[in-house]
Amino acid sequence: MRKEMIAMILAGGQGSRLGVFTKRIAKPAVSFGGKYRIIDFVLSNCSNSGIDTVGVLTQYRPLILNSHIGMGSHWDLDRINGGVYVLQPYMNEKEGNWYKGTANAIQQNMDFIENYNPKYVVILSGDHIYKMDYSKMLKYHKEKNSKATIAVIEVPWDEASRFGIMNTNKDGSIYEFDEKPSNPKSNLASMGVYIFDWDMLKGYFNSSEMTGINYDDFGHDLIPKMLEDNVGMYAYPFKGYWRDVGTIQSLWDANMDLINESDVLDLNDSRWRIYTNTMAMPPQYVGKDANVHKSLVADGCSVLGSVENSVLSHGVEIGKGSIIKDSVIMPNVKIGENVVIEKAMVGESAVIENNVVVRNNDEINVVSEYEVVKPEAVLEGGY
Amino acid sequence: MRKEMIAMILAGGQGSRLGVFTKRIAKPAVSFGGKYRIIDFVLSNCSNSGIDTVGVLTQYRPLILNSHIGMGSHWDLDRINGGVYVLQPYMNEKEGNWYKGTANAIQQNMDFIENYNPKYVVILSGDHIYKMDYSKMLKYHKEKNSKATIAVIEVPWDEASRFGIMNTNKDGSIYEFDEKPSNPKSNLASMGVYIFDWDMLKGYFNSSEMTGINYDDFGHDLIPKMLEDNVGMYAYPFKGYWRDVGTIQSLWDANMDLINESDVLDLNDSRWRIYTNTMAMPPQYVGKDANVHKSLVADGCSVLGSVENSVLSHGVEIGKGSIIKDSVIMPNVKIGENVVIEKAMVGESAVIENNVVVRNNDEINVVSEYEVVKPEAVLEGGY
Amino acid sequence: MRNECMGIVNLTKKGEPRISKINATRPISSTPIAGRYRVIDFVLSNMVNSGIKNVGIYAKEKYRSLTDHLGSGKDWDLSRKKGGLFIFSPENTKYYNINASRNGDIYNLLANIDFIERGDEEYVLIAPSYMICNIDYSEALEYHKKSNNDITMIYKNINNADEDFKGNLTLDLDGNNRIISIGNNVGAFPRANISMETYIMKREDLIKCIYRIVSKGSHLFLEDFIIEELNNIKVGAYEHKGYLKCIDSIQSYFEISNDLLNRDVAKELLYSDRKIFTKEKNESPTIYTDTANVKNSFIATGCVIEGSVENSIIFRKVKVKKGSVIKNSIIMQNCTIEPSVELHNVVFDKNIFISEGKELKGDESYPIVIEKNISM
Amino acid sequence: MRNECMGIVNLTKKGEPRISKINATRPISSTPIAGRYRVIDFVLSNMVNSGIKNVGIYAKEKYRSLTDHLGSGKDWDLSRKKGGLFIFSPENTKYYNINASRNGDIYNLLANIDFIERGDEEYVLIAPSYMICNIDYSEALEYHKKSNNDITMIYKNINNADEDFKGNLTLDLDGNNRIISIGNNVGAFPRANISMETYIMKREDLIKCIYRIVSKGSHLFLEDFIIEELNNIKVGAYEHKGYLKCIDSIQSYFEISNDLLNRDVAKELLYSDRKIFTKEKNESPTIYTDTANVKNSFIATGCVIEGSVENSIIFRKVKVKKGSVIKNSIIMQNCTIEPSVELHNVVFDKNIFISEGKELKGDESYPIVIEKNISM
Repeated sequence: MRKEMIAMILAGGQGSRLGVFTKRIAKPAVSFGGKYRIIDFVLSNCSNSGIDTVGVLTQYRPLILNSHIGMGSHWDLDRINGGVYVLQPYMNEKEGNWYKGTANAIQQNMDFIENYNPKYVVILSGDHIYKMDYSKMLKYHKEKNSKATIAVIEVPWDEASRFGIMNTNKDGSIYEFDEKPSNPKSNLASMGVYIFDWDMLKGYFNSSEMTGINYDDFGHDLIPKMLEDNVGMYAYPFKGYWRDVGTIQSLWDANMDLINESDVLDLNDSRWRIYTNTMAMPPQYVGKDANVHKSLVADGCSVLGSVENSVLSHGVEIGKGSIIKDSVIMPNVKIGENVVIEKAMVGESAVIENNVVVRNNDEINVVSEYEVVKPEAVLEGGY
Repeated sequence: MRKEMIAMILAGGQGSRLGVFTKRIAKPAVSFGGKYRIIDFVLSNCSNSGIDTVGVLTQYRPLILNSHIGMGSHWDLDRINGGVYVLQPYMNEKEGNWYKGTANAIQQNMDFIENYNPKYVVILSGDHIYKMDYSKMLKYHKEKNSKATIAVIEVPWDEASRFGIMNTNKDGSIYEFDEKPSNPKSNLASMGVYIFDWDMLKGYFNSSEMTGINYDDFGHDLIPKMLEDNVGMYAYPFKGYWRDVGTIQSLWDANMDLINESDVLDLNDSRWRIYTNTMAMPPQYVGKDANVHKSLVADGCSVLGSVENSVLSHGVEIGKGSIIKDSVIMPNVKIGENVVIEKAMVGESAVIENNVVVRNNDEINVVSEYEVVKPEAVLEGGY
Repeated sequence: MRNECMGIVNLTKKGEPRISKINATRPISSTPIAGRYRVIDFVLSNMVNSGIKNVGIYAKEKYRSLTDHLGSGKDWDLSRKKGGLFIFSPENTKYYNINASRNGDIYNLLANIDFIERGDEEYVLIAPSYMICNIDYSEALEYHKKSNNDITMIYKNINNADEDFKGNLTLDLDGNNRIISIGNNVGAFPRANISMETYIMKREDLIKCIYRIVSKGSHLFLEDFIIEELNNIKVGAYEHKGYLKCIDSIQSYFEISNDLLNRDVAKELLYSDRKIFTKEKNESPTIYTDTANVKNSFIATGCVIEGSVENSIIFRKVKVKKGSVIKNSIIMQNCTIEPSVELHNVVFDKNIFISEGKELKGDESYPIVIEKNISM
Repeated sequence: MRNECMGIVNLTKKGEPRISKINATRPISSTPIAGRYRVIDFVLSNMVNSGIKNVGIYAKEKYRSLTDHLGSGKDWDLSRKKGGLFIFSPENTKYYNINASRNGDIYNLLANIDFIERGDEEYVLIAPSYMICNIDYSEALEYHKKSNNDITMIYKNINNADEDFKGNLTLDLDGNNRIISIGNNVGAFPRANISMETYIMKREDLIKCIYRIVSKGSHLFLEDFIIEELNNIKVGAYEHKGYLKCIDSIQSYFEISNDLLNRDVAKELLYSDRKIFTKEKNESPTIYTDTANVKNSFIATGCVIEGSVENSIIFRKVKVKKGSVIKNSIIMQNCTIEPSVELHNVVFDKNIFISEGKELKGDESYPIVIEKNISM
């Protein structure tokens, strides 16, 4: 059976700007919001949008991503015809090629897409936090008779020069793509969500194989080429919460948004569940002398100290007398007694021993995954 | 929880000697016995031996292998703690490396193994047909206080020079490994099944990373080194059916064994099931004028002609008046009317149109996967 | 892509038909059919292939064989976080016990109405299990949406009503395919529009219907209600042009097995792109020895055939030994036919052992039926 | 690695205990406990963590809530091709109907004896669901193998038998841990060996036992048979040294909830390497607002805490609004506590809504129990 639309998630990035959290873990598998991993949002979006076939493209430390996604059953993506597949580079008769860019990664997996013979392909990024119904975007794509539709979101004018900006005509058609313009003409930033007519996209890849002209990256190579060719591209305006969490600062911000603006990204909305690979853990325990305020706390935590304005992920332990403030504590971190942690992100399975101080100096402090911080240590440096 | 033993299956081979069947498919995923793929045997052996954690190492056309294995549920390997994972090469912070050999593939996946912290690792090959209880071999390994145990099988003396031969002392300990010896001292051939104490194997890999001396291949590099180091290696004698199906001839032979020696490799033994990823297909239909003798026929076949001494895989159609003899027809092959096929292997989804003749000339004829053979064609060449 | 339509498999029927001994211990819906399927596989697969992802099975009795067969619904791709497969039965019926004589489908639907109320689909399709066909319900749904019907019923126009489908409901249609009246096929005339007992309507309307019928206490069956209301609501009809068989007697069960040996019927029912799913079993390919002689038959996997088989349907793991001859018969799973047995026009249920040299010959219209686990 | 031992969860008990309203609509085995579990999760997880891969649950009644909870067994890693999880009930009891008064565990075991007969494990472990502990049965099995016992029973030596475990069976042991006699704890003495109603024996022996008891018609319960046979067969005892609570009254249910707030008990029961598995639900992390004030409590995920909670257990998706105070209480899934409510020593079942300003205060030994779906 022909699929109407399948999704390809670009999850290949090494995420060097999140370095300390990506030593063992691919960026989309980094912990978020206490019990999720970043990629859960886009996977849940697919599932909730009725897309049942998803390829996840990665070539960097895939182990945790692989075991997190597993058979896809947590996102209801363990389908007989379809499902979710992690697609890594492989060798063919001639040679093996690592992915050279976003578009190249798709090109190398044309076989996978052809298997399902879809009419449309939606290309997604694995490291964005948002809730979006791609079926509505597809409807727009069809209504506009578009060949390539790019989702855009209004960003504050003074930040527009940090984004890829789409300049559009009144009917929504795109006439120009401005990558990080110094003088932006519009504040419509690309969200990295593309719907393509698969036949058209395939055509570009096939011609590339014939001519030897490569389109490695969507933003740098293929989208400009399509604009040049006048294929009919439209911008789909999205309203709502959307964050690229590619940096320490933005990842911290997005975690804090969950506490301070829990209405904008309601994780308990039964109509748009964010699914994840849940762990079998006991309920959280809050001790006799503990204080927990303005915080998000996941299963398996044990809090004997004070926690304020923070996110505690599953399996975190906070010892007696410790104070955690304005911080994101990732899964299975063990924090000893009389520790002070302010404005920090602590990576998975780190151990912070007694009397450590991680002090606020305006910048966000970071502790790497699996790091062991010895007793009495004082950490002041930002990331 | 610590695992006693996990399995690593080497499925990386491009299988160039099976060329025509491995254009789109990795060798271990080649069809066998009507409804199986070669790797089903070793996966089922793992499952039946009580091993619940399996890594499958591959870097060549993994798509069909991946979707065949899926979540492992067909082999009862979809476990909460454990399961089956396809492990491809990936990039770390520094670089990406393709697997340089059997041992190197294991070395590159030390993280995966360490995750389960096993006491023993059994290394298996994805392209052998046999039924073996690895737990018995492990028992032997423990009894002998062995550090590395290699399963061996007696081969006819005149064929011994085609194998890797283990020369052993009376107590079963190995004193020499003879790769394809011209004058074999023993007829105990290595089956490519190794049990290692993981701590010891890890030691070699760690030292390799420190010294820069690489052990790319088990047979060429690591086993000889271990013998030199006197680590205590034993040969485990296996009795029973075992075939390496790495060539067209051996693959055809092993298929024919299913018909002519169905007792030696009973596929219906309820105590040692061979599991596979079954397809939803209707029962086979045998037509009014059909003749089927001495053959194995799978689900979804429709036979209107004559079939003798052949294996028909699932979804095969044989038109009226056609004669199939001494042949292996792989899944979803469509054969027209008045076709004659003798002593051939026809690859998956090939189409053979009316009045084609594939004639017996002593050698095995082959038709590639997805090949379309036009009407009236006469094929006489061997592979 | 919100799902548009939920599915209800309605296993409650006025005077539930009894095939014979083969459903003494199981309902019709879980009767083995066509070599490897159960009757209910057809309606479930039709629903799944039409894009329905949320299916409630309203069973009445002995549904254990059903739950064994269906499991989590995985093999029909109905093991899902949202929606999926649900089996309801009078076991957890709140209202049922109030009046045990209220044993129509309405009370079963009412007892588990929360399933229907909880759904977020706009439409609902209700179908029985014993109308065997391969149909794309999504086309019928499109028709329903365009036609502005309150209810659309699916039917088949036949020209052998004097021989087949006796006792089934018949639809009298006006020129616009609106149903004027609903009758009963007494076998007097060859032409008839046979109701497939398959209804499409708005989910909200079904809920209202159920509450209305129950509060009035007027009917036990949805179909009786519809018959009475034909003048008040717009009930239209959608024609199924493909193959149809109603499994309500041993004769019709035997007939469909014969029909399947017709390649056109088999292709439509079983080899279509709209696959029929069933519980996955892992059997090895079937072995034909040099003495095997099989003609015009369906053979499932896991069998060993050494004898002759003609115009028959052989289920999984059947052994036919040398010199045996099976003609015009249905042999279910796990039977063993010892050497030199002669079987004509028989239906063997599961696990039957018949010893060397025995002979059983039934008539085409009165096949011999042997219940399961018999050794003779 | 053939599996050595099969597991049987025996839910049939002489005079099945009734906690109170909270199991009016569900058996004890599916009673919610410890914030996110059901009672049966403990015995199932113990079996799975001890390497048992083939488990039969012999239920007696109202097992729908059990099947809803357990599903395919996947969340306990018991969804398997070989072995796995099976639930049996009198529904498909051949023998049961012969004499309805034969309602002991023996007849339930007999009715579904094919499960036991089909297994290829050498041993069988039988355990009830309501003895809450975290135990490694594989050690008990090793002990059984070494001891040459025909049957090994697991027990706990306690020194508060005058206060706890009243009505439970007690074991009288000789110097070699062989059971001389089996009595009943009437609460007269503090020291006692409490039977955990957990038996290990050869699978073949259990089968023989069942047939023997039934053919003699002598007993309804396995335990009665064992008591009578103590002189003829060698029945030994294995001591469980860890925590144990028998959930057979609202008091003991309330007590175990208090015990869990003791970190040592919680660590042994819930935070051990031998994890307790339960049905997977996908709730977001719990939100504590700036007015939250939580002390010494277990809180499940999906909650929003704006008020005060002390010495309590709060299940999933509970909302505690501003100014409310919850003390020494158990609040199950999906309850809403509106602002300024005061709750002391209460047990709220699922889906309770309590409106602003209400006050409910029970006594420590007689907590107030409110049944599910109440709004007040």
